Formats: sequence, C-alpha cells, structure tokens
Amino acid sequence: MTTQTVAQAAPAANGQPYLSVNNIEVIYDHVILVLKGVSLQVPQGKIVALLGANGAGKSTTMKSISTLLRGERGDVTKGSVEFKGERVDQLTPNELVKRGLSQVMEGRHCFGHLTIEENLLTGAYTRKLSRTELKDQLEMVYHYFPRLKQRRTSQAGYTSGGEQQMCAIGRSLMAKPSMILLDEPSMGLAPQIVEEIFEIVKDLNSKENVSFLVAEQNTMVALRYADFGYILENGRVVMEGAASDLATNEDVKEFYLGVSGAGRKSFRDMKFYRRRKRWLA
Amino acid sequence: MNENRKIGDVILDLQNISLSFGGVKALTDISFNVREHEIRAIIGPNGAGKSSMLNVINGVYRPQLGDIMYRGKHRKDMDTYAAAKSGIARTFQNIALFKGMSVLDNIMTGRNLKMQTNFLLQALYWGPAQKEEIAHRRKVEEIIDFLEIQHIRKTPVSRLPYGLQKRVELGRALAAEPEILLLDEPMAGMNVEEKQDMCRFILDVNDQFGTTIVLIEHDMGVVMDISDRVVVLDYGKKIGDGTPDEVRSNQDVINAYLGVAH
Amino acid sequence: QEQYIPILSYRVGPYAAGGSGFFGGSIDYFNLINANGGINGVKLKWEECETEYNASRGVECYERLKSKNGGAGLVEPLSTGIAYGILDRVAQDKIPMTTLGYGRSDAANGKVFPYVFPLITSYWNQAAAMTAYLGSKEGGMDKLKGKKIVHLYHDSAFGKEPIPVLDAQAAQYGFELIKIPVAHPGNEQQSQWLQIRQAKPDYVILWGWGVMNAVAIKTAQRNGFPREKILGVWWAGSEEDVIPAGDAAKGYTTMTFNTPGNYPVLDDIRKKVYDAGKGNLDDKTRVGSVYHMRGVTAAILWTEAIRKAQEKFGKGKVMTGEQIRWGMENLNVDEARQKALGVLGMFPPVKTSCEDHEGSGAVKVQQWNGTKWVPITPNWVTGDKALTKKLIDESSAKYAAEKKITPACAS
Amino acid sequence: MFYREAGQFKPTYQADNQIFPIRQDRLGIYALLAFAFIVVPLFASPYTFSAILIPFLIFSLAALGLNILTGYAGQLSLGTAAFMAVGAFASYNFVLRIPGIPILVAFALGGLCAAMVGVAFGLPSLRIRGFYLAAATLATQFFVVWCLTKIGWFTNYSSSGVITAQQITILGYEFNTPGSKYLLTLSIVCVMALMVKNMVRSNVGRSWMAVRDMDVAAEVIGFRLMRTKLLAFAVSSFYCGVAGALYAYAYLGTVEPEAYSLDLSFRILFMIIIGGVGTIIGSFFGAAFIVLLPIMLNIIAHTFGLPTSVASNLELMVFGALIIFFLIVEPHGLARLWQIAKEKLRLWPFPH
Amino acid sequence: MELSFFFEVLIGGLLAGVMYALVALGFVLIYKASGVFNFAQGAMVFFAALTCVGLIDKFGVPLWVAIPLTMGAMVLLGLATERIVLRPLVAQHEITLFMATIGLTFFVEGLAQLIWGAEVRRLDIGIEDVPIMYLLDNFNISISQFDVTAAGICAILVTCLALFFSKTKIGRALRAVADDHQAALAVGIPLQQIWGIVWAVAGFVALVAGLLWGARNGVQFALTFVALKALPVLILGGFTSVPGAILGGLIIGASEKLAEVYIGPMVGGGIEGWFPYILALLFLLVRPEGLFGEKIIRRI
Ligand SMILES: Nc1ncnc2c1ncn2[C@@H]1O[C@H](COP(=O)(O)OP(=O)(O)OP(=O)(O)O)[C@@H](O)[C@H]1O
Ligand SMILES: Nc1ncnc2c1ncn2[C@@H]1O[C@H](COP(=O)(O)OP(=O)(O)OP(=O)(O)O)[C@@H](O)[C@H]1O
Ligand SMILES: [Mg+2]
Ligand SMILES: [Mg+2]
Repeated sequence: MTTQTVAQAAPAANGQPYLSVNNIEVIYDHVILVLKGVSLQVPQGKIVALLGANGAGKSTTMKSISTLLRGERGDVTKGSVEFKGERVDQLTPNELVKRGLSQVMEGRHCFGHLTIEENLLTGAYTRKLSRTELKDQLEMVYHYFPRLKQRRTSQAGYTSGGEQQMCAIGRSLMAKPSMILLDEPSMGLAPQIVEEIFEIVKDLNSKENVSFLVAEQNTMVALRYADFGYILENGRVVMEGAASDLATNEDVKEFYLGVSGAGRKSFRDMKFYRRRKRWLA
Repeated sequence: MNENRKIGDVILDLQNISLSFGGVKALTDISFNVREHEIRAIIGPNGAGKSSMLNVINGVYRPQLGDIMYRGKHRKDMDTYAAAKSGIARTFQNIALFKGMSVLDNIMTGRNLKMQTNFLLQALYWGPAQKEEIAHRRKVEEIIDFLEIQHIRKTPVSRLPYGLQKRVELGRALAAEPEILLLDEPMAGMNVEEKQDMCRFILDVNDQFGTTIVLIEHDMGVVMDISDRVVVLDYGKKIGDGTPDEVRSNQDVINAYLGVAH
Repeated sequence: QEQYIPILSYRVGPYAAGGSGFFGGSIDYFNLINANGGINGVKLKWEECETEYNASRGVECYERLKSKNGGAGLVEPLSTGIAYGILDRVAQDKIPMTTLGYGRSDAANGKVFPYVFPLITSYWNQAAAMTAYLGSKEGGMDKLKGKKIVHLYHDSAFGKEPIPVLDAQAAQYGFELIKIPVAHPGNEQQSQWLQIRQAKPDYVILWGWGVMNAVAIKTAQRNGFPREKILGVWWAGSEEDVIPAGDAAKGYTTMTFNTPGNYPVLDDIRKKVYDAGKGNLDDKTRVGSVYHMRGVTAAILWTEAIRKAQEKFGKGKVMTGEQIRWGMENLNVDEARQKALGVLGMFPPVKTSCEDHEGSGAVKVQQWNGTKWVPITPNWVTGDKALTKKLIDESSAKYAAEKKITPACAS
Repeated sequence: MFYREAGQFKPTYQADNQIFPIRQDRLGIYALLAFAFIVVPLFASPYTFSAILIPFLIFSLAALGLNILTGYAGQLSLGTAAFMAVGAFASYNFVLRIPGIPILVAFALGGLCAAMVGVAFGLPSLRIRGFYLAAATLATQFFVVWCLTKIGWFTNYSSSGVITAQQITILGYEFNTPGSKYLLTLSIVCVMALMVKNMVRSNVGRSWMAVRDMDVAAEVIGFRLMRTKLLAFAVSSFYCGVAGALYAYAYLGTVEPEAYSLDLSFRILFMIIIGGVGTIIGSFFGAAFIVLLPIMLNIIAHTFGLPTSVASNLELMVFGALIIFFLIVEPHGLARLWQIAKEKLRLWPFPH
Repeated sequence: MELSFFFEVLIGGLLAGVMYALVALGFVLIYKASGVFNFAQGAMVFFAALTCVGLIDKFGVPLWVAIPLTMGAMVLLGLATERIVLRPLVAQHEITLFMATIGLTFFVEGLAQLIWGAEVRRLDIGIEDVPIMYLLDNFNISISQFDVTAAGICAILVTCLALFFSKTKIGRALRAVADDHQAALAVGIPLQQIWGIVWAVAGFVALVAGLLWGARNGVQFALTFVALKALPVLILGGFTSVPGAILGGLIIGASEKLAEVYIGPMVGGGIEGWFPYILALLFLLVRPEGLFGEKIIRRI
C-alpha cells in the first residue's frame, strides 16, 4: 500500500511525538481484521484530525489507544502505542487517565442512572480534589456548556441526545487530561454547539496546551481547527499531512468536503450515486 | 427535481401539543402540520424537543395537552401499535437496531405487520408460511439493493460501523412501506459523501413511493436543500415555520439556532 | 472370584455428612469381611460413584456400575429420589435393592416389589412404634386419649409418608394429631414453633431431615419448649443432627434401629481395618456413630443375604442378583447369629419372607445426653403391625394395578 | 480448504433461507442424524442409552425450551423445572384418567398444561425485567412443586406423593428397552428442535429477538409486547412440559415432585448459558457439558484412586473452574466457540 | 388467637427478617458494583462459617483469633475472584457474569468441604439462644435474645455500609460501573480495584452472616440455602439498595411468619417456601424496581 503524502510537513517532523501509534493491527472476535497497520503521531500541544468514512476504523484506532478494546473482544495483535515516550498498550484505562490521556467515546455512553452533575463528578474520579477545586472544575464545564447547568439534576438517561453528548465531553474534561481522544464530538449537536466545541478544543489547546486526537465526520470544521490530519480507509492510513494542505487537496475536497471544482453542490442535485474512488484498488 | 411530485393536503396535524416530564417542559403548546408527499424538517438547538415531537407523533410519548389529527381522524394521542398500523414508521436518534440480529433479519422485522400466518404454520415452516417468508424476503432484498448494503446482508448489526447502522435502520423503516417516515438525525456521524447518498435515498423514497417524510437534522446544508418546509423549535416552543428561505431569514431562528454562520 | 457390590454414595452436598458416615460404615465392614477371608472364601469387591444425592446422577451411577465386574449383587442408594429412579430398573436388571429405613413402605410386600427390600423397618412401622412408645410412656395406649401430638414434618414425600398411620391411630386411640409442615430446607422454623408453643402439645413428633432437625431443636429451645417432649424420626437421630444444636439437644429423644453402644464387630473394625490403615472415615472417632453403625448394619444384612444364597446355590460361589434376592427374602439373623457376628443387640432380629421384605419392624428409642446417644428402651418396641400390614397391602395393590403387575411370590 | 461457501450460489431465496445454507453443514447434519438414528442403536450399550443419551436428549429439549424464553425472548427464568413438573404430572393424570389415550397425545396435552401455567406466570414479565423477573419466576418453581405435594389428586393420592409413569406403548408397540426409549426420545427431540429452528428463523422468532434486544423499538415497529412475550412463555413452557414428561416416562420412571426441584431449574439454566444463549445448537452443547462433564470427572477422579471424599470435592471444584474457564475463553458460550472455529476454518489456511 | 401471640409472631418474623437481610446485603453489594447477581453469595457464607469453625475445631484457635483469620481468608477469596474471574470478563453481558459466579459457587463449595470435611459442626459465639425471660414472664412473649443481638449487629453493619456508599466517591463510582462498564473504564474508574474492594466487603458480610446463621443452625452445607431466603428480600427491597435490603427483610420476615401462622393452616401449611416470592412478585407488579431500586430507564 502506498501512503500518498501531501507536502512534507508530516507531524513526526516536529520533534518527539506526544502520542504515537506504531503500525497497529486489530482483530475483532479472533477473525475480523479491522486495522491493517495504522501509524500516526500526535505532537505535544497539537490538534490532529482523524478522518475517514464509516467503518474506516477511526473508533477502533481510538479504542486501541485507550485500551478499551478488550471489552469488545478485540485485540491489538501487532504494533505498539506510545504515550509520552512510554509504551502504554498493556496499561489499564484507569492508569492511562491518571497519566492524562482520556477518551470521549463515540455515541455518548453517559451513566443513565446518574444525574448530569454526578456524571461530571465521576469524570474527576482519578483526581484528588478539594471540594472547592471540584466546584471550580464543575463551573468550568458548566461555563462551556450552559445547557448542562440547566439539566444538572436530571438523570442523564432522560436527557436529549445532544445534552448527553455534551455531558460525555464535559465528563472527560473533568479529568483535566493533557491529551484527549475525541470520537465524533460533533455527532448530533446543533451547528453552533459544534463550533463552540471546537472553540473549546482550540481554547484548551492554546491555553492549557492540551493535545487532541479528533475523529470527525464533519471534515470541514475538523480541518479548520486541526493542525494535522490523517485519512483512514479500510483500516489503513491513506493520506496524511498538514490540515491546511489536506483542506486544499482535490480528492479530499471532493470526497470529504463535498466541494468539487465549482463550489458546494446542493444536496438535491446529486443526480447519480458516486462510488467513492478508492486509493487502494 | 421532477415536477410531477405534487405536495398534497394536510394528513397529519398537531394542535397545541404540550408535553412535560415532571418539571421539564419538553414541548409547550406546539402546533404544526405535515402535508402529503412533502419533506418536513424539524430543527432546533439541542434539547429543544425535536425527538420528543416525533415520539408524540408515533405514540411513544403521550402529550398532556393538545390533540392530533391524522388522516382526518381525531386523536387525543397515538399509541405505538396503532401508529405503526396506520403507516407511520421511524428511525431513532440513538440507533435502536436489534443488536443480536443480522442486517437481513432487522429489516425483515420491519415487515411484521404485513405477515399473516400464525406461528404454528411458521413452526412447521410449510406451505403459506414459507411462501409468505419468501415473498417478504424478496421485498426486503429490494430495499437492501436500494440502500446498497448487499455485502453486509448477513452480518450482525452490532459489528457495523455507526454510519451503516443508520442506513440499516432506514431500511427497517422503509420495509414497512410507510406513508409517513419519521427520521431522527439520519445523517449524524456521516461524512459529506455519505450524507449525499443518504439525501439521495430520502429524496428517492419521497418521490418514488410518495412517502411523506418528517426529518430532524442538524446539518443546515442538508435541511435547507432537501426540505419543503421547516419548523423550528427552541426550548419546546415553536419559533419559526415555513419554507427554508423564510426560516433562514427569520431573525428569532437566527438568534436561537443558526447563529451567524448561515 | 469376587462378589461385586456397587456403592452409590454421596460425599458432597447438603447430606454429605450422613452419606460419608453410612457408606463409610458399609465399606469398613466389607474390609473386615475381606480381612477375615471373605464369605466362604468369596472376597467382596465394590466400586463407588458420587451421586450428590441427585436423582439423575444416581441413576447414571447405577447404570454405570450395575454391570461391571460380572454384575452387581445388590444396591443401596440411601436416597428416596434415587431409589424411585431405579425402582423399575432393579426389577428389570434383577438386582435386589435395599432401602434401609426409608423409601416406599409398601415395598415391604414382596409379591409386588420382588426386588425391593425396606429391611428392618419402614416408615409406617416406625410411626406405629412411635405411638406405641408414647403410649407406654403414658402408661398404656388408652392413656393417649385426649392427648395432643404434633407431627412436625419435612414438607415432602418423606414427611407425608407416615400420615396415614398416624391418622388411623389418632382415630383409634382418640388423641389429637396436629400436622405442621416445614418447607424445605427448613432452616427457619420460628413460626412453626410458635404455633406449637401456642398449641401446648404433649408431644412433638419431629419427622425431619437434614438441617431441619438441628434448627427444630434450637428453635424449640428458644421458644422454651421442653426437648424431652420431642420424639424424632431416625433421620433426626444422628450426631450430625444434634451436635449443631449444642446444649439445646441435651435430653432429646429419637427413634433408632441401632442400639447405640459398642460391639465386638466395631472393635474388630477399629483393629483390623483402621489400624491397618484401610479405614474409610477420615476421623476414627466416627466409628460407631449412628450413621456409621447403620452402614455396618446394612453391610451385615447384605453379606448375610449373600451367605444365605450361597447355602442354597453353592458355597464359595459368586452369587447373581437373582440368587442374592432369594437370600434376602430368606434372611434369618436371630440373636444367636448376631452373637456369632459380634453384633448382639445392635439391631433387631431380622427374618424376612416373600410377604414381608421388612423382616422386623422393631425399633428402639435413644436419648442424647449431650455427648452421646444412649438407649432408653431396654428392649425392642413394635407398633400395631396389623394396621401397617393393612396399609401396605392396600397401597401396594394400588401400585400393582397402575403398573399392571399380578402380585405373586417369585420362586 | 474444504470448508467453503464460495462457489455455492443460491439461485432462489428459498435456497438461501434454508436452515443450513452451506453444503458442508448440510451434509454434516445428515451424517449426524444417520449416526444417531442408525449407528448408535446398533452399537450403544444399555448404559449409554439410559444413563447418558436419554437424559442428554431430555435435558437438551428442556434447554431448548428455556432458550426460547431466555435466549430468544430475553426473559430470564428460573421456573423451568416447575414447567417440567407440570408436564409430567399432567401427562400422568391424562394417561391415568383417560383410558386408551395415545401416549404422545398425553405428552402433548401435558405440554399444553405447562404452557397454560407458563402463560399465567408469564404475565408479570410485562412489567418486571431482568434479574427481578428471574427471582420472581422462582415463585413458580416453589408454588408449583408445593401444589403437587399438597394436592393429592395430582399424584392419585399415593401415600408418599410419588407418581409411577405408566408403560409407554404406541400402536401396541411397548417401549421398554433402553434402545427403544432412546429412539422415541430422539425422534421427539429432533422434530421439536426442527420446529424451534423454524420458529426462530421466521417472524415469531424475529419478534422474540426484537423484544429481547430493544422492546421499545419493537413496539414502535408494531410488535405487540404482551402477545410476543406470552407466546414465548407458552411455547417455552410447552417444550419444558414435554421434556418433563419424558423425564418421568422415558428416564426416571417413578418420580416425586421434589425431582423437579430448583436444582433442576438451575441446571437447565447453566446449560443454555454455557452452551450459548439464543442458539439452538447451544442447547445441545450445554446439555452435553452439564450432563457429561461431571460423569467424566467422576470417572477420572476415581481412576486416580484418591480417597472418595477428596475425589468428589475435587470433581466439584474442577467443574466450577471449567465453567469459568470456558466463559473467559468465550463469554457467548460453546456455540459461539463452534461458530468462530467454523469461520476460522472458512479462512483456513489464512489467519484472517 | 390472642394479641400477645400475634405480637410474638410479628416480632419473631421481624427478627428473622433481619437475618435474611444480612444475607441479602451481600448480594446488594456485588449487584451495585457490577450489575451482576452473585450466585456465589450463599457459598461464601458457608465457606466463611466453615473456615471459622474449622480453625477453632481443628487447630484449637480461639474464636477471637479465628474471626480475623477467616476475615483474611475472605478478603483473599474476594480479591482472587476479581483477579481470576471478573477481570477477564469485564464489560460482558450480565448473564455471562452471573454464570461465572455459578462456576465460582461450585468451586467454593468444593474447596470448603475439601479443606474442612463434610461433617456438621456447631459454632458457639457466646450468645445464648434462649427466650428473654423478662418478656416471657411478664408478657408471655417469647423472643430469643440471640435474635435481638443479631439484629443489633446487623443494624450496625447496615448503617456503616449505607454511609460508606453515600459518603464516599466510591459509592457514586459503583453506580456508574453498574450502568456502563466501558464508559466507567473510559473515565478512569479503576474497575479492578473497586471490584476487589467490593468483593472483599461482600466477603466480610458473608462472614458475619455465616457466624450468626452458623451459630443458629449449625455450620453445615445447608447454610448455602439461606440465599434462597434472601432472594425475595432482595427483589422486594431492590437489588441496588442497602436500606432496601433491611426494609425488605423486615417486610418479608414478618409477613411470611404471619402468613404461615394465620393462612398456612387453611391451605395445609408449608407455604413459607413460596409465600415470600409471591408477595415480592405482587409487589413488583406495583414497583418493578423494588422499594428503593434504581428505576429502569427505557427510552429511545
Ligand atoms: N465489536 C466489533 N466486532 C466486530 N467488528 C467490529 C466491531 N466493532 C467494529 N467492527 C468493525 O470494524 C470496522 C471499523 O469500525 P469503527 O467503528 O472503528 O469505524 P469508524 O471509522 O469508527 O466508523 P464510524 O465513523 O461510523 O464510527 C467496521 O467495519 C466494523 O465492521
Ligand atoms: N423521557 C424523558 N424524561 C424526562 N425528560 C425528557 C424525556 N425525554 C426528553 N426529555 C427532555 O426533554 C427535552 C427535549 O428532549 P429531546 O430529546 O426532544 O431534545 P432534542 O430536540 O431531540 O435534542 P437533540 O437535538 O439533542 O436530540 C430535553 O431537555 C430532555 O432532557
Ligand atoms: Mg466510530
Ligand atoms: Mg433528539
């Protein structure tokens, strides 16, 4: 397989990567091969976007980084994951969170029986905080998501999809991680909330120097905020490079931004089903 | 867009619907209607009450106030079975597929209301039972082709990536050959290209089968492009209703939802 | 040239204590016999199989062991459920089954149950004996008139078995019978004993099994009911039943068909078996305990049956099940014979016949003195045999009808 | 290389809908049936019949029944033995009180009685879920057994409350040899297994699974919860009932109500979980595991000549350990293990 | 019947109920922590009691030494269970975990009897099981002082646990875990440790239950059956609630005794076996999640 690299600004270039995934291979149920050797790096204090169609393997990649695969009968059969220069494939998720790497899982996963606030509090489980510190932390999250403050006392199971999504993100912020894996944060969120979320990302990134790995379908926004981007197809990285370059790349434009040569096409005027052009035959 | 697809008159009319859960007011005094053959979009910020609205329409939630006119019949509220029986099908925001079953079976369940033979015959899998099964299988295969998911026909849905699951769910809804199709964020978690396909499916369903469609979606591009009329909710109140253009230029809507972006 | 006997034992699960004691006893006696050169030179051979007191496991064990080593001579499951499970099978396979002091009482009728032997005494005769004993305590059966007797029983086939007898006698002697069932397993009996306390009965017949017994005695104490007034069935009369109850059991009486105490045969077992390291029980002190002695008794009767059969079909030969069946049907272990075996008075004299597969029906009453059981009736008590005979005939006739059997003595 | 579905194209949906779409599977199953019906009767010993095969088949049938309820309809139940008891005692009374009734009819009627009891005790399932329901079904277990012990009529007033299964005769032929009983049981089990398979691959089955996986969604699609669940209870109990009848007639002969104790219920439950919840073949695997493993362990333990009490306890421990081991290897039970093995075989010689 | 008798039955029932609750507590703990029904609880009670008595009988250890030793054993058992059985099964379907605990049951039962043998033993923890004379003489109400003491102990235990769950963040974490293992892991809740702790605590509760029940009924295999008494308590009180276990225990205990005494005779008695279950069942029809159980969220 040939990885076509746009421009030479590959992330690895700037010094020692904060998180690096080296050629991992993942198999579900002992038979289903999903990741066929994925490598990617996240440099300290950068935002990296992980793009790709449904089933490309984005979530799987993320889960194998945060070692949550075991629960789904999936194993990393090859390759390694390094965080802050140490191998972490064998750690428990809890240790990972302690080391500052936390994941927002795809599809919400709030604790249905706990109230929104309790959900957030569990997020801070790994941290030893005084009451006041905890309070401030909460306020920080509420400040980002006012909607949550309104619904703080209602059980997460009864909140709307978007509210749950916010709750999930807020929860992982409570851990004050230095590296966050965001799996489809924009899913089911209203446009301006999506913007807000990415603003938050930028904010944390610039103020607190938090690094991000963001799996996102909303390529447009993702590339706008990210520094680097990887594109995944069928469990392989098929393209990588600086976000700006990807954003201007013709293929990417066509297949992921939906803007072909003559600006954006109306969704009505897709006369024919375009079969996605594959990088690998 | 082919012109012969003409929008008929109102078939579903909700009047002064109010719904609240304990303290939470999910919907307050909302009225809006759906015309035959149209694509009706519901938009609004998170927690505005969109999904609740759909739940009211097909009887998952019972509104405390207001009533529903469906095909000229008055209803205080719908009940799920009646709703399904009278041709209302839907997809869900948090995918509600039957995790333990294959794609094929999932879509087959969509046809259960059309199956007649009793379980004894099915147990013997003989005569009418088999014929029926095959007949419905044929129909389902058509849908599978239509949605281009032949390759995963026999895979358990739990193994499918999010996007495909959404597609299967659409298939299950279509299998019921509904008159009204309620779609709750069918394109969440899809990239542009997949959204384009999805739009294609929706539009085709709409003008090939003339199915009326009520659609919740956060992607303004999609909504503005494919819907005939849009209703905007905010905090359970209706703040706007009309054609995409009207809505787009409605100040409240801009403040509450669209923001300056569009 | 060995006589083979399968052992369907249970050494795990709720009833392990009794099981290990009983089968330990039998095996110890087998070892003793072999140490003394077998039965007219025929050594005994046995194989063990764990039933966990579970019917289907037991059936499997029976089927597995029955045809090994040239065929089983006899079988004893020591479990009502298993006994039922193999009731038909033993008849088909022509292997005699003994049910020592449990199982169907009506099986005593050999015309209907040729291959089943409820040896020594059945539940019905025991029940009769109980009333007889209580009568004698009061000084004559007529004194039972107007008395109150509670039948506190394990709510199962086992517990219900004696009710026909007790009812009949209640009517006959004019005492009031109050039946109070205890749901399995019976580890909570507060309500029952409060009822008893309320009824202020003269006697309580404790027809219990397993944990129910200890709990009954304890609960009696905590409700201040005098234990001297409790009379237990023999399944409620082992060390295992009273030890957990501690002091609460002191003075508590039960039925038994073994006279507690020490006998030459037990000394032999200690000497020739345990000192030779062949003992089956983990701790030697349990030799002579109720279950162990019961096991020995069973083994004695079996070997006697085999001996009897050899007398008829050829000394020093291995007997078939059929032949042993004959032996069992013609047992005659009188006091002389008991003396010879070194078990004089350990169990009542047994004399069986085609009509009477039970062979005795006599029992004794024993009392727990806080450390061991002591007999309190000098000689063997028997109840109203006429009554029980009648019941046996009725019930077995019904069974014969259902199974379409024509009662007849096997030659 | 030999196990491939490649190259087997299905011209019709009919062909694609058949139970074993892959030719090799089909051949395999035919071979198995031939073996069970022809070879086994020729060579097996009475012991194998009456101590291993017959109970194995009967338990498989009961497990099938429970699997319908728990595996397919997702209603956890601990009342299996109770339904079996109803089946057995009902059949007994039908044969006893209706002279000349064909035994198979009696079994079926017994099953129906069980089904009715099942429906009655299934009603709560409309409100109660999960382990709450499981614990609640224990009510069935204790109540039914209690009734059978208390009400003399059921046992034809036998003093000790036991029933003695009557002779099995069909069209004058007496099934009294282990072999014949085996064949009878086998036939019944095969037919009924086939029927379950048919049910679960057509609409009923889908309705059950839908309710299991997400009952709210199922409702929205137009399944009626009440109907679906109760039907599951009815069918399941019917199967258990027939199994119970066979347990008495083809296996134990004389049974007391206690024979259908909670213990039995649990054993059946173990079977379906170990075998694979929601799979037909799993019921058989599970039954084999629970019935055969202890026997094997017992035989092995005693060949070591350990003191019997030690052997018995070790046996128990190993049994427990093995259960845990298999669950860790494959939480979805032996059936899934089997399936994975097949998928591997399909890919063989390539790893994935 | 006269009033004193009624009270006698009632109080006796309530006290018995407390004993049931004691066993139910163990179940609640595990269920809270992992959303799984721990079938092995009964076996653990048995194991604890037998170990304690075994130490006393076989090695002549005094009670006050035997108890901490047993405690140690129970903690070990708990930790081992977490490590060997639960950790590999994290995030699996609850019925799988349930089955695993069944496997554990067999193992523990076998182990206990392998080490200590099958004999029935008596356990004396120095509390006389006799009626309180004062009450008996003055009101003719017979109440065992043993039961009263047991009730006291149980009350203390429950308050401690209740506090433990409401005051520590572990309590919240447990509820989270029960909701969604994966997510719990993702937010960094140390599932392993927590399960370790909970199983150890459950072991301790089992020990207390084992001692009290053992002293009451003697230490024998049948101790495992007390679990059956605990189940209706559990469903009535709600699988996830400590106070629920107590309240449920009281209700079940009292009502089952009253039923046995007043209804029993009419229907032939022996109804204690099923009555509690039917009662709980009827109750569930009104509240499907028990008295204090978490409401089951059904939403799409
Ligand atoms: N538990 C599982 N068992 C088997 N296969 C799985 C499992 N989870 C995912 N897969 C497979 O792995 C592939 C990648 O899945 P993944 O969820 O990582 O895709 P994705 O890029 O996250 O898609 P999406 O954007 O829709 O979330 C999919 O083809 C899916 O079929
Ligand atoms: N079953 C319920 N119980 C309690 N509150 C509910 C329930 N269903 C919805 N709500 C509340 O009603 C409000 C509207 O919910 P709804 O799901 O309709 O929002 P929505 O418009 O779909 O938002 P989103 O776009 O995020 O899905 C939310 O605040 C939610 O918390
Ligand atoms: Mg994903
Ligand atoms: Mg919504």
